[in-house]
Amino acid sequence: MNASLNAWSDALSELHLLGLPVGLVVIAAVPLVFIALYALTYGVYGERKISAFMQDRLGPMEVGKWGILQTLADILKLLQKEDIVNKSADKFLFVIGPGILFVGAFLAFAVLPFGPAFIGADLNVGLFYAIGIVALEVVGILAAGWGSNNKWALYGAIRSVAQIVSYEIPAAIAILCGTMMAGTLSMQQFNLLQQGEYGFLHFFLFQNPIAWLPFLIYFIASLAETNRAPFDIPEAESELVAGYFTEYTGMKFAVIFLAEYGSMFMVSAILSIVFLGGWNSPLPNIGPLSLNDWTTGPVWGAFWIVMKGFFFIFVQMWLRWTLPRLRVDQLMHLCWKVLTPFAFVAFVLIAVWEIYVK
Amino acid sequence: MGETQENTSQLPEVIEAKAVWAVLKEKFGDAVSEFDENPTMPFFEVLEPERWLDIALFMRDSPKLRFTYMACLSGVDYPEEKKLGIVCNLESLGELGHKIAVKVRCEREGGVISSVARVWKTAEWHEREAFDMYGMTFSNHPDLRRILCPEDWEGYPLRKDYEVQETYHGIKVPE
Amino acid sequence: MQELGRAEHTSVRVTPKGKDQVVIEKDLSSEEMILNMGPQHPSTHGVLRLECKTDGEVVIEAEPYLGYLHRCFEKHAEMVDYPGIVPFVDRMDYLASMNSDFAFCIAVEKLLDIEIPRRIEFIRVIVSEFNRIASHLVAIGTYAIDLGAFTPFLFCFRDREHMLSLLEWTSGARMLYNYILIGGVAYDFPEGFKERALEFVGYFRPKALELQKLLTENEIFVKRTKGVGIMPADVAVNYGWSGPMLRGSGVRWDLRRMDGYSIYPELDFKVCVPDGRFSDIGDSLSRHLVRAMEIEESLNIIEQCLDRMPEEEGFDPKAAIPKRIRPKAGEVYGRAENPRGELGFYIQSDGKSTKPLRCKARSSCFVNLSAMKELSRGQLIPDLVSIIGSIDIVLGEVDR
Amino acid sequence: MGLLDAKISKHNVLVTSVDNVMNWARLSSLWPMGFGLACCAIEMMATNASNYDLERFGIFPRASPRQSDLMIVAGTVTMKMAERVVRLYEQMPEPRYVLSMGSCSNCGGPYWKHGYHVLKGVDRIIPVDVYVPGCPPRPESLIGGLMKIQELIRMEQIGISRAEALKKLEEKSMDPSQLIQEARKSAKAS
Repeated sequence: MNASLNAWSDALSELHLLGLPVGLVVIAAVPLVFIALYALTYGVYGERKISAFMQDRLGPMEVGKWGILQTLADILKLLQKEDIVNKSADKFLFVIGPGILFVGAFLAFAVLPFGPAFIGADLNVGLFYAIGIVALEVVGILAAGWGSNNKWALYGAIRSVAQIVSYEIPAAIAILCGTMMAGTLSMQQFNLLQQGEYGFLHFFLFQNPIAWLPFLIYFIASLAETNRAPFDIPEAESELVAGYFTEYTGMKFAVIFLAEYGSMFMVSAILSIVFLGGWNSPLPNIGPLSLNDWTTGPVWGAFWIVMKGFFFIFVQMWLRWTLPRLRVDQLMHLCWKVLTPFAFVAFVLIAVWEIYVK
Repeated sequence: MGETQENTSQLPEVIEAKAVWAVLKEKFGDAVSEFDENPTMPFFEVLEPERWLDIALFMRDSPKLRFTYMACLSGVDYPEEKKLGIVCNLESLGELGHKIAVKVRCEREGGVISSVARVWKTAEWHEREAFDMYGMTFSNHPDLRRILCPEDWEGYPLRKDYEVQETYHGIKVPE
Repeated sequence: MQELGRAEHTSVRVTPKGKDQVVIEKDLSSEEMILNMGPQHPSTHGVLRLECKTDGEVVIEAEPYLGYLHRCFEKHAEMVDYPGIVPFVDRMDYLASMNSDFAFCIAVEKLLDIEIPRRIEFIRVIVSEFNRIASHLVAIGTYAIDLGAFTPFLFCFRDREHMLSLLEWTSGARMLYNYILIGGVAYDFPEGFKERALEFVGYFRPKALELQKLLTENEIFVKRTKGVGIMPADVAVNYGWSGPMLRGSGVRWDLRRMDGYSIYPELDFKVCVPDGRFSDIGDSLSRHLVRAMEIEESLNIIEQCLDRMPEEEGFDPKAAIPKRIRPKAGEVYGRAENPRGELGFYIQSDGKSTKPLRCKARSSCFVNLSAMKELSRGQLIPDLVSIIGSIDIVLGEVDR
Repeated sequence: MGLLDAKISKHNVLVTSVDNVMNWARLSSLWPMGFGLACCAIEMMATNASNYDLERFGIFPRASPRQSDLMIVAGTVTMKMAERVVRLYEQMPEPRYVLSMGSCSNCGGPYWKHGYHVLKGVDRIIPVDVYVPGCPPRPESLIGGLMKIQELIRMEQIGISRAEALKKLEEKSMDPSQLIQEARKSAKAS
């Protein structure tokens, strides 16, 4: 089965037109085009529309049909804005900060499998790499906050670093639980292991009676890692004006903004790959209705992973527009005294299950 | 007390206030003026502004009076008499329920009234406001600065003879 | 006090549960930082400025600076005649103009000693209770924003809009009405007002419940507000707190009941105080709860008033307005219950002119805010925001 | 006039179509600074809220002046606040616009005569592009003012100054009395 799937991508990658490796370019480019499309328009636009829906509003309506060009207009406008660098700012850090953020958020997409055929680099330590590179954001945030030479930005940066570094721990342990179930760190292998004719029953979330615990822990921790509500204290608008990007104008601000949405999709994708089968179809084969077979394939694969990612992004937005924000100490309390112990418990239980029961 | 027949027409608030005044008159003697049976706001005046703090403390702590709540403290200008003053509306909130107003006056230039910010915390900001608007000083006030106008504002706006300054930090002030 | 040595730094922080937590940081010199909050800051509700001395996230002391919206109300009151003051009163507490006008008119009417027709009293109570709900909704909504919840704010504004349109229908203005005049009101209720008002009450009851479910019963909201900024009752009285703030500290004191002005003595309503089951008495949550409960009570009052209001054919709402408002010489302190507490007016008249000699507004927010310095001591920055929000200041009234 | 300026000011096809796209982007995403001063701020909030929903036009308040394009001076500017308003204006990146909302910031409003502490018009300290009258203006009129700002942006081009754009806008705008008369005529006809 694997062979047949890979054959498809192999065939594509060997496609040469006029001596150019068009197929390879397509394989690498499709995810990137998706990222650009997603991050530039649908992430921000979706957020605005979803929040509007929850708040009895319409959201963007006038810019393009139903406002679909809103984000494009925003980006174009931000491009034209004056780029202010404070006189007293640390110029190097101030400029490099958004760069690190953006690169960190989007580098992780390299190992993200968008289907049986589409993957940038199938590293054998893909998951490890993804988590590591997403955590690189901390450096960017700290550089941005410190370089701004603004008290609010400094507060935002320090809060953010404390938060992201702390939440790495439960997140990483929760991911380790998934890794134990799979026995690999390769993203593509994760997907292949969760393949099967019964659809969602093969997903790790349903393969193990305790798997929901690391799943939940990772979801909560990922909210904190991407600075989403209720953990959005680094950019808490009512407290810190705009957090670590208070001083940023124009395109630098746009870059920070887009990086946030990029990492939002990244954590959602990791979650769906580790626990929910990534690009595998959740539909089972029921007797003559072989739904699973019908909805499996390269295009379907991309469809499923994007849908799963969008679903989690939707949940993130839903939470954001419903919940108030936690306080700094409550946030840390939740991390160190609730999530981390439970993550350890889940870790031990899953290990026991994997070794003795399964 | 030859006005017993008049008392029947008086409002209960005024009668209560008069009883309060009687207690204070007995205790402080000449420092407290005659009682003014103003039907809308019965009041008396403190004739010796330096004893105002003692009177205030007594009014708050005496079990017969228990004025726990200061509703309002307003600065007043009396240009004809060349005086400034304050009017305090006091009430015994939740305990005895009676109300009275107290007036204290001081000289227009360099007048000093003792501060009651330690007695009622409400007075702290109200006294700052009175200082800001009229320019009388409150002795022993914890933090007597201008509160509404900027620190470097000229003059005391609510005095009757106030003239608006022409410019403030280079911005034209009057119309 | 024991000498601690140069490099050792001790800071004591009172945790929300009341236990003292002593943190000794060795070999770390921690400096205090001055953090300037406002006048343009999302959570200072206008143009308040707080100068916070902070040690990390802990606020050692926050000193409020006012006057960024000082619009010289008292000067204007001395310069224009009595009916002309009413629009300025409107602009003082712009979230509750009706209530402010009501308080001012009570003060002047007390000085004039005139009788108000009964229907006028009902109209006044109905419109000011509507405005009280609108004002509380803004308070609750902005408080939600302060704590990071955006949606309740929009829900509050959505429902407030219905009340504004009712009041606009009656008075002709959306926010600053100039409707309650000395001795009367500007217009009688329009035809069909009662039906529409009742319809609104029917619509709003479930919405208020929804809001409560979304915000007040949210665990994070409770965590952020419970035990934060506790004000004991006696200190609150000493600070001169009034209104929902004082009731949040557990003092059952409402001017509508205590002074019994207008037709309030005839009406059946509760003075809301927190019962201590859900919140700690005197904390931010209690103050929020009092506001939420008062919305309910105001709806009850409106229903009762609409029910009992005398109908009169060809009623002239301006009949009782004196031709020339020139009170006899005297002084008055008149007050009424504003959504933020006691709004009082001290008016001095010389008996000769149609302008008051002195008109001082005792603003409730001004007094409530004066406790900020004490409340903020030793709090975290997010708690500071939570406390400012629970005080519910309107800078127009603070600075006048 | 330099050669380049002369080229640009001729409004050739290339420049104008770039202009159009750029202007479209700017006018479709006007981010005002969430900057409330007084009563008008409440109306501004109401305009942002569900019933009037400024986000339909891509108008979306930002807390930091660095990320905003438009300053809505909503309310009375006092002497104490004046310098802060100037500083906030200076913190905003170009191109920036100022909308003066309400009588108080237009000219001092009711505080014109005796308001010793009130700045009689925010245009004494910062340049104002659009004035919205009212005390406070209704949300509809605020939206109208924002539309005017959008029109102003539409008039701008590479190589012409803001003042010229304003003049062009003035030429384009119609006499309101004429509009009213036209409306009356059509009403009569129907």
